[in-house]
Amino acid sequence: MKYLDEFRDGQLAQGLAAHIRQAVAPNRHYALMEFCGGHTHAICRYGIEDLLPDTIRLIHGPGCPVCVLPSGRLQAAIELVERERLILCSYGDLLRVPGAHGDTLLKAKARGADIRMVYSISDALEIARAHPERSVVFFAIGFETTTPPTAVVIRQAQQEGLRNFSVYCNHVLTPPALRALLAAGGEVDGFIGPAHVSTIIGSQPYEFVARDHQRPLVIAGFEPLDMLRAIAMLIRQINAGEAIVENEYTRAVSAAGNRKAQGLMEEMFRVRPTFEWRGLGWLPDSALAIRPEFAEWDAEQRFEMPPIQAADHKACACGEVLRGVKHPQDCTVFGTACTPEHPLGSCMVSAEGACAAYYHYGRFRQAAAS
Amino acid sequence: MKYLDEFRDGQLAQGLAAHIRQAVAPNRHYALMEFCGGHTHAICRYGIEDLLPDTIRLIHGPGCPVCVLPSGRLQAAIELVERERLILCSYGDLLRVPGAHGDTLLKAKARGADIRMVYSISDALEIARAHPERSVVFFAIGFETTTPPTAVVIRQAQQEGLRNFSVYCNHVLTPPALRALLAAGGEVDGFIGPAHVSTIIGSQPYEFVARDHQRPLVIAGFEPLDMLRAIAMLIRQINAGEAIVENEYTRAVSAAGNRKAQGLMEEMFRVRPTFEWRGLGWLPDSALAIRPEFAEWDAEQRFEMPPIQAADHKACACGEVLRGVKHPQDCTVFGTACTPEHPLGSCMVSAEGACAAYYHYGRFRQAAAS
Amino acid sequence: MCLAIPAQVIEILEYDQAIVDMGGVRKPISTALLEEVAVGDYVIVHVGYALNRLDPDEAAETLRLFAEMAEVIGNEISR
Amino acid sequence: MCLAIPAQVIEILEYDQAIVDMGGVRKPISTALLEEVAVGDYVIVHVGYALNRLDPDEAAETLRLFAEMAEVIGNEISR
Amino acid sequence: MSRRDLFPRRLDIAHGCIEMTHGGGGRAMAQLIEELFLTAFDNEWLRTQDDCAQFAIPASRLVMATDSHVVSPLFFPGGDIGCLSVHGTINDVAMAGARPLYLAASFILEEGFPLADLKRIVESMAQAARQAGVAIVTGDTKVVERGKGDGVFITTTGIGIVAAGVTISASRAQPGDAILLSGAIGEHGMAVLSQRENLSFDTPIQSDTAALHELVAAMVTAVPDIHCLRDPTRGGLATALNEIAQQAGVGMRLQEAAIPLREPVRALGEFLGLDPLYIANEGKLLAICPAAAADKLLAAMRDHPLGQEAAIIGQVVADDHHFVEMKTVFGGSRLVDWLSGEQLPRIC
Amino acid sequence: MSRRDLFPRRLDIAHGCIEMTHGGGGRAMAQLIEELFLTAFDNEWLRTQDDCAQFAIPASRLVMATDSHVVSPLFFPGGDIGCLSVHGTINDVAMAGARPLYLAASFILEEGFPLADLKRIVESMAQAARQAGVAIVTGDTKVVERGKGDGVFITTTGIGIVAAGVTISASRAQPGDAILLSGAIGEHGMAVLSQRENLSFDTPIQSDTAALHELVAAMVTAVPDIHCLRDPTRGGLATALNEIAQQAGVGMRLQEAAIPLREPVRALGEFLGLDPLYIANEGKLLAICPAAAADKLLAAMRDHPLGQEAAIIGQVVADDHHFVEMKTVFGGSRLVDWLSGEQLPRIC
Ligand code: SF4
Ligand code: SF4
Ligand SMILES: [Mg+2]
Ligand SMILES: [Mg+2]
Ligand SMILES: [Mg+2]
Ligand SMILES: [Mg+2]
Ligand SMILES: [Mg+2]
Ligand SMILES: [Mg+2]
Ligand SMILES: [Mg+2]
Ligand SMILES: [Mg+2]
Ligand SMILES: [Mg+2]
Ligand SMILES: [Mg+2]
Repeated sequence: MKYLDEFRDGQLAQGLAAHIRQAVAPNRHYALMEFCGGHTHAICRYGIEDLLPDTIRLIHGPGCPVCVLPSGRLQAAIELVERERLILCSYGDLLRVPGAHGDTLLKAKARGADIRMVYSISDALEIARAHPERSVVFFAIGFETTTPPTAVVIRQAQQEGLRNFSVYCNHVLTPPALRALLAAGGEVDGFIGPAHVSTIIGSQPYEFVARDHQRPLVIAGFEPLDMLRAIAMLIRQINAGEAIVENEYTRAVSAAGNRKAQGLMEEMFRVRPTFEWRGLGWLPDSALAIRPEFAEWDAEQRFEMPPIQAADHKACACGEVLRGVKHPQDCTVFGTACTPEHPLGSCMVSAEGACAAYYHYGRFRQAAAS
Repeated sequence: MKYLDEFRDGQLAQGLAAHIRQAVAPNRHYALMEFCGGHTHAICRYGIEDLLPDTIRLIHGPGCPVCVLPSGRLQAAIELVERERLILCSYGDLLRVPGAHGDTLLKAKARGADIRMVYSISDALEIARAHPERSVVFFAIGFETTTPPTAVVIRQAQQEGLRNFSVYCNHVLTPPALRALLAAGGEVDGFIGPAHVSTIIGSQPYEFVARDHQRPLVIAGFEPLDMLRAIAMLIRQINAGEAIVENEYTRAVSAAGNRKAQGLMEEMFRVRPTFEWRGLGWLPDSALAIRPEFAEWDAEQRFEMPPIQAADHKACACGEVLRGVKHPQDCTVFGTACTPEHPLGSCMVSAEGACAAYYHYGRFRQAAAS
Repeated sequence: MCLAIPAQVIEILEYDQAIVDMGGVRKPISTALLEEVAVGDYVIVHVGYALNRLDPDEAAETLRLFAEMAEVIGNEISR
Repeated sequence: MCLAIPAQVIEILEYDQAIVDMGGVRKPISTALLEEVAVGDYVIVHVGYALNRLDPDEAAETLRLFAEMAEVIGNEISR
Repeated sequence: MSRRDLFPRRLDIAHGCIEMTHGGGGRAMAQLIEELFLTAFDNEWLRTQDDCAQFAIPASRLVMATDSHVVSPLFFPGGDIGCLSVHGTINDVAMAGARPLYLAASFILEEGFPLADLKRIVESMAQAARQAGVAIVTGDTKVVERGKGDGVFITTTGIGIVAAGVTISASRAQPGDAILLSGAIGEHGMAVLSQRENLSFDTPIQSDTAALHELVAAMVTAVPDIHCLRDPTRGGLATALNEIAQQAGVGMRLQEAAIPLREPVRALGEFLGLDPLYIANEGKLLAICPAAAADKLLAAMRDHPLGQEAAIIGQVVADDHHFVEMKTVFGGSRLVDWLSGEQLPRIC
Repeated sequence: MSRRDLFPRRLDIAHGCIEMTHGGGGRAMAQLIEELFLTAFDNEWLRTQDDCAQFAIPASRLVMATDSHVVSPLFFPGGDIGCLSVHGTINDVAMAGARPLYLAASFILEEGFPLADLKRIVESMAQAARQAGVAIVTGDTKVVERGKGDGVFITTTGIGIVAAGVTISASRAQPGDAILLSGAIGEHGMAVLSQRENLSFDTPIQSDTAALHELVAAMVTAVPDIHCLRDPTRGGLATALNEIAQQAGVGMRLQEAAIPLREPVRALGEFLGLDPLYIANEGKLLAICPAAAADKLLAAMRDHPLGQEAAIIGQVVADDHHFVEMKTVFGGSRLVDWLSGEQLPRIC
């Protein structure tokens, strides 16, 4: 697979790992946070930690839109589909995420709700076209990567006059989350910046990390060699006392990003004054809502979707895990009361959740250590 | 089973049969028509012919509401349920009756139409209550026996203001059919009159048979001893040259019938100027329609149900069979191209159809004869 | 036509309903077509509706007539 | 987040659609987010949408940089 | 790793229901199998958790039979789909005169089906199998999306061994043979029908579902030369007799008065316009044997609890048309035809 | 009575579809069985038309396995539910090292299912069984109402005989054993997935569905002491290995680089976010044998058309946690866990 296999080469990995081992300063520890769940997943799946010296500690960030969706907003979708008997379309990722009292879309589906998994929001539009007598709601989540397709489809629905289609918008923004993490302090020496988010927004929006917080940030692809190189680039900056934004993922990311996609987002969405993130709480200017001009395609404006307060499980440390304060295996219920089959928190569900990644790929390390 | 078993007693049957054998005049043939399919069914199921002398010939009449339903009206129901995607409720009897080109409700159901078999029209009303978002149509058929329950339920729907319920009315009347048979001539010496129809309309409406056509008629229950006695009563009249209406079924039938039920029918229905009967053609004043005051519950007034001309199968002799002109086994396709699994005509479908009765219960006689 | 059977009323319910029994099988039916109905009555049941009451005296008389016709001739036969 | 993969455009369709290929797997996707796209281009595909074009020169340069970093050290190691 | 590590939380049988994951092949399925199926059926073969069962068999004539069970409602007076699925296949094996030994059971579960109901069904199967002395040695579980199943479908397959000298097959029925029936007909089908929604009947009818292999063993001991055995299930007595007549190329003559039939079954048949001859049985058998052995066979049947009401109901005759004819109680004759279509309640 | 009299008109397979009557137990069902199933599967056992099959078996260790098949879509590149249902059960029997002999097949048909599709499926089963030298000797047909099934479900049950001296069971895997895989993974699951509605992928991927008993026979001949065989179906290679590890109480260590995997399967996995290790196979097997015999076994596998790409992919180790770990192509280590839930396409 061109542009994938070359970036997973084991020989080169050994070389890059040796480079990193050489580059690290003796007696110095490096705490590096990868913002994205995609990076977390790659770390665990490829066993990247095996290639790094012990002095480099990888901290997992909140960059998984499934993990940060608050349970109240998920529960609102469950109540909507069950009350209105409509068709709710969702990406597969959301089906097992716990809402209130451990309820999930999958359980609602088993109870009889018409919940359909789609690969693309375009498929949801197609379902709406095929069922003019039914109301179809698409459960939109995702960062700036997933937002532009949502914008395209809403515009399409408007152009077609498709009035049985609407979108439950849960799109969130990356920079405000990074800003909140930095504001909370913590001991991160440098950041591995988002890969595919950056294809849309470019590298420029991260400048504040270096400028205002004096932390280096290197945008990296999700392939393991990209990550090794980004780590090497961060080590170099840290050793040199630098703090700039660098771009390792130049084959797909430019400084300005995809202006057409940005224009579409701008046309369709407004920034919400504040929005709740699981684990991070209410963050200002951190999410998008559909503009009033497109109210007809906004499920929150079309249907009554009262805010639901769903307390997360008492034992769940997802908040700390998402803020990088705790490692998944520091959670007292990791692998016991909380497993992928019976998740207590969202981080155990999403393929990119840190707890799930460690559970599926890394549990043997914990066992070996104990 | 009280009031059933006593009327099926084999000992008494032998005695009654001997009585009949004694009663018949030598060298005389008796052609008796039982109007009702219920009687036809009993004849075949109990093997009544085995007990009768050869000089008595039983001719089967048109008294099966399923058999006489013209295929066009059945096809109209199939098109209605498929076009409007509503729920069509039907008695089980109708499911296999051929419409146009051999189509049936059962096949439409297999194609995906929401067709539900009910035991009572009350169950159809219940389905309408349970599915307020769906339109529910009840496919009403039957003679005066089945009509009063339809009247009760329409009035109930009106009282409840149940607007998603309506009735496709195919109720037909017994006396006009009898009148048509008599008008057509034929060599029937006497009639076994309807059992349960008469519980509602009484014996009075048959007086014209004796008065205008000089034929004896004996109302008889559907149990085999009732039939033997009625046959004996007919033989007596014929031998005596009498032609009166007698009532063998006095335990359930009076001269006046059930006046409350008659009142309900009168309130709810008007007589159609003419109506098509399979086999008998268009007969004046022979069927009921829902009165305009109840138009909201009349499927024919609520939905477009254009008349459908569906030609019956070329080879099918149902018309002659229903008029008593042909015996089922005289039909060239009986038991070959036409079987209960692949019926060409309605008489092979309904349990009370003459062809079905002979096929299921009497085929061995044909085989023995050949 | 018109499958209908005799069943005994064993309980009167509200709203023109009653429970009938035949051979140990019980079913709620409608009595909306009858002027009045009492426990113990036999009725003719069709599609869940009582069409009419069954007259036990007439039934007995019919059975007597069967026996009479049969016996007269039966005697002749066995003669 | 955001599963996305590089795939090559092999056919341009009407209405901002194109067919892409990766490893012998073909799929129609939307190119509505791109200004223009040509057969032969590599694009980054996410939920059925091309997010951006992939720059082959930059990819080659990145691979060259990997090799450079690896080899320098690799030599050091094997020294 | 202990079971505790593999499945840290037990299935919530009281409140849970089947989800797609229970059929996915992963850990959730393994847990369902272990905590529900293995617990109920527990035996050495299942415990291996291989995808098959292995056991030693002596040289013999082996019998194999399979049936899928799709009954609705799942629970009915006198039984449920669980015991029915065990009895049904045991009976098909027994109808060869065989001793049933092992069963395989395969489940198709509908998403959303309550685990509590599944447990009840599985325990009913386990009890039926235990009582019959037959082990459920291997199985399978699939889950289909809601709306693509009907709660649960169970397919069972059984194997058994026929004793030497016993050769039982429909094709052996021959003119002159006696036809015996083990008891009253129509009870299973009527018990199920009476529970269907829209048919609110209150009846004392119980399904006759039962395993007949011990009755068969007693019969074969008494009359090793039984020609034919069949359990008249779907299509009822009438259809089973027609099948045999067709397979053996013979006719049959029945006496209606001899056919055991209980009052409530007859009564429900009158209500619905259904003939009990066509109604399913799940604990009755038809036997055909040389006329000379009929009384001995009848006695053996009546000695067994499941054959107390056994009767000789007719005889096999030569008939090129393969007709089953019946002398009615009333005194006439009728054909007893194959079932046509389904048995639908009717009004006329 | 001739067949002509019994069924005067042939089934209209071109235009007809399944109706409730086809499962009613009556004449319509008899005709469906005769004109469709008997015609396709024709053999002496089915021809008896008893509700079971009888055959002689020598004294032996018998193997019995069952699986229900519920695949959607019913037809997919490289196969259909028909051949799949034959291969699947043959393979479960073969995984005991047995020679499969007889199959039972039970159908649950949805009202409205086209007879033409059913015929295609039944003929595919017949062909698969013929090619495998296995007879479908008994069966059953049920029909469920539209909306209570999904076209057709097929449950097959197979029996076979194990040669003396062969003892194959998951529990025999032991530390030091080699783990072999017969070919490239993920092809069946990906072929099916690529055809699902809403996933409009155009791929060259064909299901690998195949009967593996002849490959197994060659393997058992070469190395009678094979400890364990398993076909990694639902849950894929990963889950099959975890099951074995759990049953045998061992761990496993794999080499990712050694696992055969074709480009389009990898690519579709990348598109959908699915790991081929968890994707179903229907024509592959895992073998575990003493390390000393591994090369011999590998050679025997590669000599067979269905094992040409066979590889040694890892070894069994002692591990109280029963972990399956893998050295990645990239050079790191990862756990290869049981499948959790289902494999759902994902966006992140
Ligand atoms: S292990 Fe479970 S409960 Fe603990 S932080 Fe992770 S998701 Fe939350
Ligand atoms: S046998 Fe068939 S075609 Fe002939 S009259 Fe009867 S129903 Fe009509
Ligand atoms: Mg069977
Ligand atoms: Mg059976
Ligand atoms: Mg049977
Ligand atoms: Mg299985
Ligand atoms: Mg259902
Ligand atoms: Mg199996
Ligand atoms: Mg299998
Ligand atoms: Mg297997
Ligand atoms: Mg069967
Ligand atoms: Mg379906």
